[in-house]
Order: sequence, then structure tokens, then C-alpha cells
Amino acid sequence: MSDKEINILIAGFGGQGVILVGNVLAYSCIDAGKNVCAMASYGAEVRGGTAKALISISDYEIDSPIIERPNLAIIMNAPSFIKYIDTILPGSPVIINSSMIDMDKAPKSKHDIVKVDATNFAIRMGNIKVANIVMLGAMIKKTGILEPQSVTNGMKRAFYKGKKGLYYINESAFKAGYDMIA
Amino acid sequence: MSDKEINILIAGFGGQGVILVGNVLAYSCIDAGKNVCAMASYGAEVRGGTAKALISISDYEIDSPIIERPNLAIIMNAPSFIKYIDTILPGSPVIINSSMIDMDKAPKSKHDIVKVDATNFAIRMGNIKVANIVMLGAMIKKTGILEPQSVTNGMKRAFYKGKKGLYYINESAFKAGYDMIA
Amino acid sequence: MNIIKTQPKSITTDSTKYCPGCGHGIILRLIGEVVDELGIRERMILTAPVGCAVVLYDYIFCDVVECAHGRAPAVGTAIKRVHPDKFVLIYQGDGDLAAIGMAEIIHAANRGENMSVIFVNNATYGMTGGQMAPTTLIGQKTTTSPSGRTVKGMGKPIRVCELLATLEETKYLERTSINSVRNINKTKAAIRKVFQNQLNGIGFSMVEVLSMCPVGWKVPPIEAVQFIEEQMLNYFPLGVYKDTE
Amino acid sequence: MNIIKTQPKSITTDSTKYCPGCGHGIILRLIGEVVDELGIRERMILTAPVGCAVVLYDYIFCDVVECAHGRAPAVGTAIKRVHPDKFVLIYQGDGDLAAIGMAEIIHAANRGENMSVIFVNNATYGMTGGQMAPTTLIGQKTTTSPSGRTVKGMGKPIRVCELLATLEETKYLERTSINSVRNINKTKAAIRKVFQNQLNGIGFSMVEVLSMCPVGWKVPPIEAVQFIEEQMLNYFPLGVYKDTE
Amino acid sequence: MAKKAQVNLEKCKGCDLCIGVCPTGAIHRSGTSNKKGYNYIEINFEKCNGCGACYIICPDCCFTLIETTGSAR
Amino acid sequence: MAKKAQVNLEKCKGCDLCIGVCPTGAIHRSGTSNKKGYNYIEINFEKCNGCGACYIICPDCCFTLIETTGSAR
Amino acid sequence: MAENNDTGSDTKRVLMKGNEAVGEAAIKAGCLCYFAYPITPQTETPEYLAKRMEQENLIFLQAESEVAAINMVFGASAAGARVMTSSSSPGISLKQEGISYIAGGELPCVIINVVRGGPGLGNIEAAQADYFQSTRGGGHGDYRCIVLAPNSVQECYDMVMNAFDLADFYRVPVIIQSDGIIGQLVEPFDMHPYKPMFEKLPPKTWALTGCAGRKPNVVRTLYLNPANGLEMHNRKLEERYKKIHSELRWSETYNCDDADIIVIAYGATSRIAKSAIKKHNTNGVKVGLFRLKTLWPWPDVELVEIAKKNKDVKFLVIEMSMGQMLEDVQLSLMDVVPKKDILFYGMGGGWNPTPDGVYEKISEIINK
Amino acid sequence: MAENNDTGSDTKRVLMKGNEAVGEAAIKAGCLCYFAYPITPQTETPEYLAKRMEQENLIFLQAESEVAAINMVFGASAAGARVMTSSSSPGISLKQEGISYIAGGELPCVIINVVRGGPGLGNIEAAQADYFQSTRGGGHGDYRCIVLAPNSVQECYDMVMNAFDLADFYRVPVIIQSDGIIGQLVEPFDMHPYKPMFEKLPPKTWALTGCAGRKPNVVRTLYLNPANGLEMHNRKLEERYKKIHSELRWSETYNCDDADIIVIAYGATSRIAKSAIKKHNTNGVKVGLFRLKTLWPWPDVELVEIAKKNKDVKFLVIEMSMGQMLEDVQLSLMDVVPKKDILFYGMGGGWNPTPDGVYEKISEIINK
Ligand SMILES: Cc1ncc(C[n+]2csc(CCOP(=O)(O)OP(=O)(O)O)c2C)c(N)n1
Ligand SMILES: Cc1ncc(C[n+]2csc(CCOP(=O)(O)OP(=O)(O)O)c2C)c(N)n1
Ligand code: SF4
Ligand code: SF4
Ligand code: SF4
Ligand code: SF4
Repeated sequence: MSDKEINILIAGFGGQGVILVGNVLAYSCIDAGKNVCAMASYGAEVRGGTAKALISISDYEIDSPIIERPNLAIIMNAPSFIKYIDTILPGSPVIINSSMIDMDKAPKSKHDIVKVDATNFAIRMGNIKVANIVMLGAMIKKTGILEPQSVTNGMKRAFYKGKKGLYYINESAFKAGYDMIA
Repeated sequence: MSDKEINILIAGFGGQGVILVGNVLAYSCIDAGKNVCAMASYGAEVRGGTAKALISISDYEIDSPIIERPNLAIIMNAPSFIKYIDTILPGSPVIINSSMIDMDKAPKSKHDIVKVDATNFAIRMGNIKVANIVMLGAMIKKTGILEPQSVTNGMKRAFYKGKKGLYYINESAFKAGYDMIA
Repeated sequence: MNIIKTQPKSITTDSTKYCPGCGHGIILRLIGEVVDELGIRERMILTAPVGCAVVLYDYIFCDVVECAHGRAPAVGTAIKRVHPDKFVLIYQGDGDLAAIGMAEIIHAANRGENMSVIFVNNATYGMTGGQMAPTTLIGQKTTTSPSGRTVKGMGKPIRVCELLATLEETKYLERTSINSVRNINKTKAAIRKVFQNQLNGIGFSMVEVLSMCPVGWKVPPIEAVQFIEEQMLNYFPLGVYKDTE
Repeated sequence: MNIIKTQPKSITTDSTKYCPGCGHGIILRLIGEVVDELGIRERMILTAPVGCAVVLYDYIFCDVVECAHGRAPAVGTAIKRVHPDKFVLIYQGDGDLAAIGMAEIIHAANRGENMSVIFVNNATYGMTGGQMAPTTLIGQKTTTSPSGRTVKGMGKPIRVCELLATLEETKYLERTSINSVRNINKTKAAIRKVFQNQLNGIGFSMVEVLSMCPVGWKVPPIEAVQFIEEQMLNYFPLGVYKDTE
Repeated sequence: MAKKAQVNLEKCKGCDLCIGVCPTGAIHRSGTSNKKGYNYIEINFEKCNGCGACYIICPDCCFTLIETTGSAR
Repeated sequence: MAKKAQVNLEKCKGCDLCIGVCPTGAIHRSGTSNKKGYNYIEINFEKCNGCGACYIICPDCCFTLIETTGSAR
Repeated sequence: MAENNDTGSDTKRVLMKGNEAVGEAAIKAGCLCYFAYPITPQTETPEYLAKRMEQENLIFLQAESEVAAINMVFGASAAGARVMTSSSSPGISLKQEGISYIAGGELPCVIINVVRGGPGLGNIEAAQADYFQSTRGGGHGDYRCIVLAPNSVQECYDMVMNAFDLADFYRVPVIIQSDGIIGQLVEPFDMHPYKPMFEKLPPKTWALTGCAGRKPNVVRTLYLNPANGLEMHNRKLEERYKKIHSELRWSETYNCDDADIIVIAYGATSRIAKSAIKKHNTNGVKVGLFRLKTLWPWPDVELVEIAKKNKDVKFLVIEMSMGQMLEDVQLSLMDVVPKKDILFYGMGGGWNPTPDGVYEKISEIINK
Repeated sequence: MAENNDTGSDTKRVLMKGNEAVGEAAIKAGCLCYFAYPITPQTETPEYLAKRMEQENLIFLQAESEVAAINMVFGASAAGARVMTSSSSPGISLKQEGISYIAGGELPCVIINVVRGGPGLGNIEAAQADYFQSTRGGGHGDYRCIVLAPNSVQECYDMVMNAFDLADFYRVPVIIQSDGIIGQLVEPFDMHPYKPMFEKLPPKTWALTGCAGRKPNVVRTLYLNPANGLEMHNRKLEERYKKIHSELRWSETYNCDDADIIVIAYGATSRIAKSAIKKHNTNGVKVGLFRLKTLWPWPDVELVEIAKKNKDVKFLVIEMSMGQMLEDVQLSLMDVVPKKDILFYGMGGGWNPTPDGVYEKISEIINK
């Protein structure tokens, strides 16, 4: 998938770290020397609803920051799945958090669905908040859009901004997610 | 002077009733069926300086409310004389309040100067404030631009707005001014 | 099975867009209860502020006008003068009332407009994501006072009841809180009083409610309740600041 | 022949544009005297308000900025922060400070900006020709309260010292008058105090001066002085409202 | 006739304020999330004494207080 | 050496405030107007005791207080 | 649609300032509330209304600021009342947020701007430099106000009445763009009773009156869902503006037939120009006047018609500004008249052209 | 004059939101004071600066309102400091009086408008409907602000630096017209040290610093004498605006040579358009892009040049508004391109065109 523009949707509810994943990806792209451009659905002036981030990655100049049809997605909860699945290009890989999305009940779709039991795994890791990075690990392995090393480098920069200590548990989460995919 | 537009300047310092004379003239024109348009230099947002009113009277439609060169004037005090005399068309009648303007000291001019000892006369009448109407009386007699009856009718309407009782002393002042001119 | 207490009729049964644990939700229910009890829903005109309560029209079934930020007291003044027989409720947050809208609330209060004001003091700007409000406590960290509010440069939190109490035409001013069941009950009584005053033609009446904004404060709801108890109540004493009846 | 007392050096010897008997002229001289005595003319930055004092730069020989109506406290705040070592004087009328500029003065006061404020309360809008001000007395006739101000609908006159006194960061607040020689002398002392406070880094200090506007009030100057004595002093008691030193 | 509280679990946003005020400890987290993704609460019907504290504090009006004869929920 | 007040009659706007405060009645209207058209005041030099009240109240800073030996104005 | 300035039977010929006539017209037109803050040169309007509204038991309130005043207008209009405010340039700038809200909320109201010199405090003389602000929306977002420009005391009176009707009919704010000359002018005029422009105005079913017997009404400007919310709302407004443009363009011509030069002006300058034009006409020079009565919508169709009729005509735009309406003239005449034939004569900042100045300018053009 | 976006040696490639880059650029450019009031979608700027200015010991103050904020800007600028404020549409409307004062007082400052949907509260999505307000003066009087329109995080950073220089050089307010997309965009960019645009800026001899050793300075906007006061002042400003127009017009072209259709856009829409254009180019269709970097002064000369080169070219103006910049395009192309060849594709109120939408629109034009 790496010769054309990769347009990634990341969605979940507020608190699931959707925007953080976007930032990690963006930093990873800097590390990898790729162009990147990210847009979060920003702090609505009225609360509630789902959170989403859109990231474009390319070897070429990125023009439109507006992504109409993502060709890759990470989806963290059921409402987001219902809301966004139809916007994703058919056939694209969609990594879903199977801890919170019951695919039996979910609407049928023509995508390459990859289930990751991320939230449950994160709870077992001792921090429910790293579910997002578990998902990220799985996505990277599945698609190979970036070298894992670039992503861990990106994570270092992303967590440097906040609390540095958080890096380690997230690194483990990333590896775990990465290893979940065959 | 009655076939073309008459453009009258009335000037003095605040409190000398300059604007009132303008209003009386305007009401008189309604009575006389003439067109009229008056502009006062309005309550400056900063105090001080001279007050002035400009009145156009015509049998035809009055277009520009801006009068560049008055062809008739009533001037109530010395600073106004100095300030405005050069704006008045040469040869025009200029009625001056000789109680407050010493023509010996005043700049020479090419106008038809008519001296009226208005303020002193008004003081003698018991109300310094009617000096303006004394001047008006003199101006009407001098120029004949309006019938005296129209002016007294105009005064009735002008004073009706404020205190009605004031009409009588002003009527006397008007007549006195009228009679001062041969 | 009898229902003893449930959602007041005047308010929506749908979910609000308020965050989990937000005080606006509690106040909304209290308004609903009082409106039901007084039977004024159909006479009521509500001014919604700019702030998290902006979409109050989705939550309360009455005529609502959404006002520019801080201007609800001016908007309400006009509405009340056009319809003196109607019940006008002014609802404002602390950014709305005490920052940008300071002149409007003071002048509406000073004119003694016969209106009821509910002033929700949550010590922050909730809707825009937790910036410093005029009522933010000293030391309180917000996104625009990242090291905590300091007296120097930012001043002390403004005590609105105390400020308005100096104006003679304010008729009833009370500060309450919703950090406990007992305080919520008192808040309801204050809201009732403030509504009743308008109905009785008493004049300008306001209740200031200390309220939780867990998301703006960046703490879990339970800690938000504790923050009111442990921090806010010291600086913002509860009680009736004015009652001229 | 020795000159004992004459025009202060810091102010113009030309005529001002103030009307005959206007209080602004007296206050101008007092400022000039205090500025001369403290020797601060060259350190001083003055904010001129929109109002009759708008052209203060023609009267006082110091750096002056002419501010939008009501915003002098915001303008002054910025100037003082840029130049904390300079002396910043805020000069405002009652329309300027207590109507349109209410939010700005309250917030500057609440932040405790280290500035000196001279608030000229002449109970009317002088410059625009005598409309009702927030400080217009009950019963006082103005061009926009032609039958006299009424409590109902227009509210009571706002007492600014009392209002600002509730804010903790105000350090000195005094109300004086210039209706008599004695009161003028007290006003001068208050101005001095308010200036000195800034120089000492004490913080926000204000003197409210009850002042004549004979033209706005439509009375001769002598009656204007009596109006202060007989009407204004009752409602606006003179004295120090706050002194935290 | 006993007073009891019922909760609308779909409205619950999992803020836990009710847990904090319940005098009998009748409220606890369900451990699962509702459609909106919130970790909603559950009431232990037996423990509930119908005091109404939860109703009063709930910001989302999730509770209904009922009078009941049986023990049916 | 006596203290006396002098007035700048061209600056005087004739507001009469000084007349009101002069303890010795030394000030009166001149009855004529200055260049600006104001009815300015005059001081009776003999009556003046130099107290300075006029200086203090004058809104237009028309007064100068002097110390003089002679009676010259 | 023609403005209604019929002279009825209960008509009196009276003398008033433009600013006062504005006040009287509002009362006659059923204006229930007036909210404003003093500012020269418009203060005669609040002063006049303070007296008259007390007599008539109407709602007069001097607001604490222009910001409060415009938000009171917002409130009163939302409550279903006819409401007016007035101010002058700096005060109108302060009202921009409020005007944007009123336009967004589809609320009718009348706003008077007695324009003075700017920028900043400027001065208090007449100016026309708020043209862009009034016609392009000085506030944020895509919205328009109807802008009427009287040039006499009579029109101050008539147009205010029309303004209330137009506001209610189209549910838009209507601005009366007056200026320091027109507002201060004292002229006799026919004070006739209120004559509505429309047989029937749409009932204000949206007004806030308490929801007894009906569903709650909501007055709002927030449309959270961008695509089918605000976008739709803006398209609806756009449709309305197009409708207004097609129905309401007021202008007046004087001696335009055969004219070699046509002066384009509005308000005070249109009268100053007319004096100069008449003088030229006396000398046999063919000069005409195209006078705008609506500044928005702009009478482009009318102007184009004239431009097409008069071959090789030159246009002279006169403004008390450095050239703002000029752009509307150019936009209107695009493809019809070359840019070089559209000339400009303007004065910046509270100073007015004189009849002689305009006369000279016209002579210059002729002699070139 | 070319904008300075040189990449120096102390340059780091960093990731930031547009709104944050604005803040960092201000600090690098020597901005001493920042005054603002929170509003979405610009709040990241005050939040970023609250932290950074504390670190750098600079002056950060959250004002009580937008009105206070702009008047603080006025004060700080009068005191000689580099100063900035930021807001979004409704807040910018509230600042209009203040902006008019700043322009009238000839004070330099930088104003950021992260435009959102309007009118009224509208919504918080990106929009471009404040174009008229920024370019025509939403405040009263004849004045102009320089308006720069970044379309990337890099440009947010570069243009803010340029803005401070331009403001000081010309003594005018400079507006950065951003929008909800550009402000919220996260992109890597080169964070280079401040590189001044001018070798030397005029010293601020007019600033208020206390008059020790010199005559008092006065910062004012009131000019009472209309004729030789305000009129002269306005003529002086007009001269300056002409000078700016002649020296500063920034634009950029993409594939305009030979193009049959040229899209005209700025900010976020210019990037959206570029995506669509590239797709058309791939299919061999000759479409180009004319991208504005300054909205005022408008690069009319540049556009006319292109229009003259490309025979029979059609122009397509794309805006997140119902058509505001469209007027500047028409004004620029008057006498050069017929009106019918200037087409428009716009979205009102906080909603953006998509690359596919633009692509379609272009196809439509081709197929007609
Ligand atoms: C003129 C204007 N300025 C700023 C904003 C942005 N804004 C929206 S809500 C808000 C403050 C909300 O705080 P508060 O009033 O305390 O209410 P809360 O959200 O905390 O309930 C602000 C500044 C706006 N919409 N309009
Ligand atoms: C925004 C704005 N609104 C209104 C005005 C008009 N105006 C000028 S001075 C003034 C009030 C003056 O009253 P005050 O502040 O009491 O000062 P005074 O003239 O009495 O000394 C007003 C309303 C203005 N210039 N700007
Ligand atoms: S941000 Fe704060 S005030 Fe707003 S809904 Fe959330 S908790 Fe409530
Ligand atoms: S109007 Fe009043 S305040 Fe203004 S100068 Fe005259 S007397 Fe003084
Ligand atoms: S208080 Fe309400 S919303 Fe919060 S956890 Fe309990 S039931 Fe749920
Ligand atoms: S100094 Fe005293 S005594 Fe002399 S004139 Fe003045 S007030 Fe009168």
C-alpha cells in the first residue's frame, strides 16, 4: 500500500486515545521521512459523541487535508463502527477493537476486518488506556505502512511531550498488538 | 433677493440663540410656503467655539444642504465675525450685533454691513437672550425676504415647542429690531 | 407499582450532551421539577447562554432564545419588557456572566429587571475545554493558567453574589452548591425562591450554583464533587446574600 | 513681586475646551500640581477617555493615548504591563467607566493592576450633551430621562466605590468632591495618595471625584456646585472606601 | 409496599456519583458498557431502601423511584 | 509683603465660581466680555487677602497668587 | 416593489431634524421598543424618543452600551416586537457581532447608522465610509442587511416606516444609512400616518411568547451539524437574499436621458451633486444623476439599463469616503462599461464634497 | 517583496497544530504580549502561549472579553511592543471597533482569525465567510488591514513572523486569515529561527514610553478639524494603502501555463482544490491553480497577467462561503475577462468543499 496516499481513520469515544494514535503516527512519519497531515475532529463546543482523527501519509506532497474516503481504519468502539464503516473504501483493512465491537451484531461490510481484543488485553496489561496502542501495533503489522522502529521512535517523541514514563508501557502494548497479527 | 436661493449664515457663541433663529426662519418659511433647509453646526463632542446655523430658503427645490457662500448673514459676536466674514459673498447684507462687535476694530470687508445694537437693547428689554430676535427683525426689514407676519407666525410655532410664554417678549423684540431699520 | 419520582415532564427524556458527572445535568432536572411544580412551562421564555448549556432548547420544552456570549441579561431584559406577564429565565455560566458579560449582568441587576437568573459557577470554561474563568480558584490549573492561577496578574476569583449585593435593586441573591444531596435540595429551594420572586413581581433574583465540570477540571466526577467540598466552598461561602422581602 | 502659586508646569497655559464652570478643569489643575510635586511627568502615560476629557493631550504635557469609549482600563493594563516602571494614569468619566466600560474597570480592578484611576462622576454624559449616566440621580432630568430618572426601569445610580470595594485586589478607593475649596483640597490629597500608591507598587487605586457639569445639567455653574452639595453628596457619601495599606 | 430505585441503563454515563451517595451501598458498576460506550451502573434491588439520593444527584436523570409490592425488578 | 490674587482675564470664562468662594467679596463681574465673549471677572485688589480660594476653585486656572510689596496691580 | 411614501389626509407639514423624523416614523410604524446608547451625531433620536415613547407608553431604554443595545434588539425581536436601535459609526462597529446574530436568527429589526468620520474616534462630521460595513456585513459569516439611504428629512421619515415593513416581510435586519448631514438637517416634511408597504405581513409564528397551545419556539443561530444544518441554513438565507435582490432595488434618475456624464451618489452627496448638475445643465452640459435609495440590494439592473442606453457615457461616483460604493458600480457595469469610464471623486473622513467641488470635477471630465 | 520563509541552520522539523505554530512563531518573532479570549477553533493558540510565554517570561493575559483583548492590543502597541491577539469569527466581530481604532491610530499589531461557520454562533467548523470583514474593514471608516492567508502549518509559522514585520514596517494591523481546518491541522514543519523580512524597521519614535528627553507622544484617532485634520489623515492612510498594494501582493500558481481552467482559492480550499486539479491533470485536462497568499492587497496585477496570457481561459473561484472573494476576482478581471467566464463554487457556513466535489465541478465546466 505504500506507493499511494494512505488515508487513515481512527475513531472511538473520547478518552480512548484516538487523537494520541494520530499524533504517534504523525511523529512516526517524521522519523520515516514521509509526509503526513492529521486532522482531529476537534473539541466540539458541545460535549458528547464520538472522537475521530484522520491521518494522511504519503511519499509525495499532501494536498487536501480533507479525507473523504479513508483506505485504512482503526475503530475502537461499536458506535464509531456503525457511524463510519460506510465511509471507508471497500476492501480496505479495518482494525476493530473486538472487546467493544461485537461483529456478530455489527452491520455487514465489504472490508478486510481485523479483530483485535485490545481493551480486554489492555485491562490485563494493567492499563485500559493502552488499548489504542495495541490497536496501532496490530495495524502496523497488518499493513506494513511504517517500520515498527519508526513507530517506536515516534512514540518516544509523542510521550516526551507528556509524561515520559508512559512510554514503556506503551512500547509493550505496541509490541503486543504487533505480535497479535500473524 | 427673492427669485434665487437665499443662503443665510447665523453665527455667534453658544447661548446666543443662533439655532433658535434658524428654527424660527424655517417655521416662517413653512408659513410662507417656501422651501427651506437648515443645518446647525451640531453639539460638538468637544465643547467650546462658536455656534453657527446655515439656512437655505427658496421657491424651488433645495438641493445641496451644504452652503459654501452665504449671501446673507446675522453675526452675533466678534469672534464669529472674524471667523466667517470672508465666507460671505461680497456685497451681501451682513447684520451685525454692534453691542458685541466693534466695527472699528473689525477687519474691513466688502459687505453691506448693518449694525444693530441688539444685546444692549435686549438687556434694556429685560432679557439679554432676545438679542437674536432683535437681529432677526432687523434682517427681515432690511432684506424683505419674508413677510413679518410669516415670521411672527413662525415664532409662534417655534416657541410653542418650548415655553409658550416666551413668545410675547420675542414678538416685541422682533418688532423692535424691525423698527430699528429705516 | 407506582412511580413516585421520575424525569420531570418539562425536560427531555433523551440523553443530554453534557459530559458524565456534569453539574448542568443536575441543575437541568431541578429546573424541570420547579417548572413542573409551579406550572409555568407555557409561560416561560428561557435565555440559553453560550457555554455548555447552549443547546438548552433540546432539553427543556419551552420557548428558548440562544444568546450571544455574555448577553443573556440584555436579551432577557428586552424580552421581559415586551412580555412583562411572561416568566423569563436567564441561565448563564461563569465565563458568560462574570467575564465577557460582566457589564450586562451588572446593569440588568442594577435596573432591577424582574427576572430570575441561574448562574452556574463551575470555576472554568467548560465548553471551550477548561480555560481559566473569572471564578477559577487560586492555584487551580487550567489550560490557560497551566501553573495554577496566581493572584498577581490574574487577580482573585470574583464572588458574584457579593458583588451584586452592593446594587440596591437586587432583591434576592443566594449561593448554593450541588456537591451533595443536601446541597442539591437547598439549590432546588433557592431556584424555587428565585422563580417565585419573579412571579410575585419582587424583582431581580439570582441563585449562584457551584457546579462540577469534571472534564474541564480533568478529574473523575467523584473527585469533582470533592473539589467543590474541599476547595470551592471555602472561597465561595454558601448562603443567602440578599433577601429584601 | 513673587509668584506664590500659578498654573502647574505640567499643564497647558492655553484655554481648555471645557465649558465655563466645568469640574474637569479643576481636576486637570490638581493633576498638574500633583504631577509637578511628584516629578513624574516624564514617566507618565495617560489614558484619555472618550468624553469631555478626550483631548487631555492638549492639556497635559506627557505621553497620552486616546482610548475607545470605556476601554481605558484595558488599554492601561497593557501599557502598564509593557512598562511596569512607568506611571500609568487612567482618567474616565461616568459614562465611560460605569456604563460601556463596566466590565473593563471591574476586571482591571479585580486583577489588581498597579494603576491609578481618576473617575470623574458628573452624573451625566457631558460630551454628548447631557444624557442619563449610570450615576444620574433619581429624579434628575436629562435629555434621555426627560421626566427625571426613576428607579423603576432605570435603576438606582451606581455607586462605583462601593461596588469595587468588594473586589479584594482593589487597594485604595476614595470618593471626594470638588464643590468647595475644602473638598478640592481633599481631592488633591486623594489624587496624591492614589498616585503615590502606584509609585509604591501598592496596586489598584482609584479616586472618584464628584464633579460639576453645568452645561449637561443645564444650570449655571454656581447652581451646579450647589447641586453637588445638596443632591449628590447624600447619595454618594464622601470618604475612603478602602485602604489596605 | 416498599420504595425502590430503578435505573435507565442506556442513559447512564457511568459518572458514579450515585454510587458515592447511596447510603446502603446498593449501587455498583456493571462492568460492561452500554450502547454509548459508558460503563453503566446497576442497583442491588434488595439493598435499595428507596431513599432517592441517587435520583437527586444523578446528572442524567437515570433513576425512577417506584413503590412496589413484590420483589420483581 | 501682602499676598494677592491676579486674574488672567482672557482665560476667564465667567463661570463665577470664584465669586462664590471669595471670603472677602473681592471678586465681581466686570460687566464686559473678553475676546472669547465671556463676561470675565475682576478683583478688587484692596479687598483681596490672598487666601487663594479663587485659585483653588477656578476651573480654568486663571489666577496667580503673588506676594507683593506695593499696591501696584 | 416601490417604497410607500403616499401622502394621506391626516398629514401635517412639520419641521424636524432628520434624526427626529426617524424617531417619529418609528413610533408611527408601531415600533414597540427602542434601545440605544448616546453618540453624536445621532443623539437626537434617543432624545426625541425618550420623550415621545414615554408619552405613548412604549419601551424606551438607554442601554449600558451599544453591545447591550443590539442584544436587547435581538431579544425584543425574538419576542415578536417591532424594535429599533440607532447609533453612529464606532457604535455600529460594536454591534457587528449582534447584527450577525440577528441576521443568522432571521430576526427583523431596524438599525440606524448616522455615519460619521472614521476610522477610530475620527470626528463627528458626516461621512459615508461605513458603506462596506453595511453592505458587505461588517460582522462574521455570509449575511446581508437591506440598506436604505435617505437623502432628505422626508425620506428619513418614509424610509424608517418602509424599513419596519421590509424587515418583517423578509425577516432580515434593515439598516438606514444616514449621515451627519442628513441626520442633522432641519427641513419641513409631510408627517403622514403610517402606510404599510404590504397588505399583509407574515404572522410571527416563530416569536417567543410562551409556548401555551403550541410547540416551543426556538430562536437560534447555532447549527451544529455542518452539512445539513448550517450549510442548509446558509443556502436558505442565500435564496432569500436573491429574492430580495430581485424584488427590491430602489434608485432614482435625474436628467439621465442623453447624458454624457452620469453622477452616481446617495444620501447627502446626492443632493450636493444635484446642485452641481443643475448648474451644468443650465450651461447646456448634459449631466445626469443616478441616485441610490437602496445600497443593498444594489440597483445594478437599473444602472446597466442606463449604461446601455447612453452610448459612451462616463460615470462619476461621488462618495464621502475614499471609494467604497465605487466597487459596486464597477461590479454592476462589468462587461458593459470599461473601467476607465468609471471615475471617482471622494473625500475621506468626515468631510464633504461641495457643489462647487463637484461642479469643477465634472468640468474637468468634460474638458478632457 | 517576497515573503521570507528561508530555512536556516537552527531549524528543527517538528509536529504541531496550525494554531500552535502560530503561537511559537509569535514568540520567535519577538512578540512581547499576547491578549485573547478563548473560542473554538482557535483556543490552542492561547493554551500554547499560556505555557510558552510563562517559560519565556513574556506577557500573556487572558482578557475578560474580545473587546478588552483588542483594546489591550491597542495599548501594548501604543506602548511600542510587538503584540498579538487571536480569535474566531464572533470574537473578531466584537473586535471591529478596536481594529478601526488601531488602524486609525496607525498602530502595528497581529490579529489571528481562525474562521468558523457563521452567521451568529454558527458552528465551529472551518469557513471563509469573514473575507469581506477582513478585506473591506468590518469596522467603520476607510481603513485596510493587510490580510495573509496561510494554507499549511509551515505557513502559519512563517506568515506570523512576516506579519509582525509587515505591521511594524507599514504601521497597519495585519490579519492572519486562518480557518478551522488550517488551525487544527497537524503537520510537520521546519521550525526555523526568526528571519526578519526587512533589514531595518523604522524606529517606533511615536511609542508611549514616558516623554523623558523628548516631546510628549500622543496616540490618537480623533481629528476634530474635518478638513485639514481627518481628511488629511485619511489621505495619508490612502497613500500608504496604495504603497502596500504596489509592494505586497503574494500569490502562487500551479500549472497555470496553458490552462483552460484556472481555479482561484486560498487557505484550506486551495489545498482541496489542488488535489482535484492533480487528478484532472493526470487525465490530461489542463487545469491550474491561482492561490492567494495575501487577501489584501489582492494580487490583481498577477491575475490579470495570467488572464491575458491564457486565451479564453475560464476561472473557477472556490470558497467556503457563498461568494465573497468572487467580487475581488471580478473587480480584478474587469475589462479583461467577461463575467460569464468567472465561475463560482462555494459552501456556506462551516462546511468545506471536498476534492471530489471540486473535481466534479471542474468536469462540469469542461463538459459544457
Ligand atoms: C464572542 C464569543 N467569544 C467566545 C466564544 C467561545 N466560547 C464558547 S462557550 C465559552 C465559555 C463557556 O464558559 P462558561 O460560560 O463558564 O460556561 P460552561 O461551558 O462552563 O458551562 C466561550 C468562551 C463564543 N462563542 N463567542
Ligand atoms: C462606542 C462609542 N459610543 C458612544 C460614543 C459617544 N460618546 C462620546 S463621549 C460619551 C459619554 C461621555 O460621558 P462621560 O463618560 O460621563 O464623560 P463626560 O463627557 O461627562 O466627562 C459618549 C457616549 C463614542 N464616542 N463611542
Ligand atoms: S465541559 Fe464541563 S460543564 Fe461542559 S458538559 Fe462537560 S462537565 Fe459539563
Ligand atoms: S459638557 Fe459638562 S463635563 Fe463636558 S466640558 Fe461642559 S461642563 Fe464639562
Ligand atoms: S449518577 Fe446517573 S449517570 Fe452517574 S453513574 Fe449513577 S445512574 Fe449513571
Ligand atoms: S485670593 Fe481669596 S480673597 Fe483674593 S480674590 Fe481670591 S478668593 Fe478672593
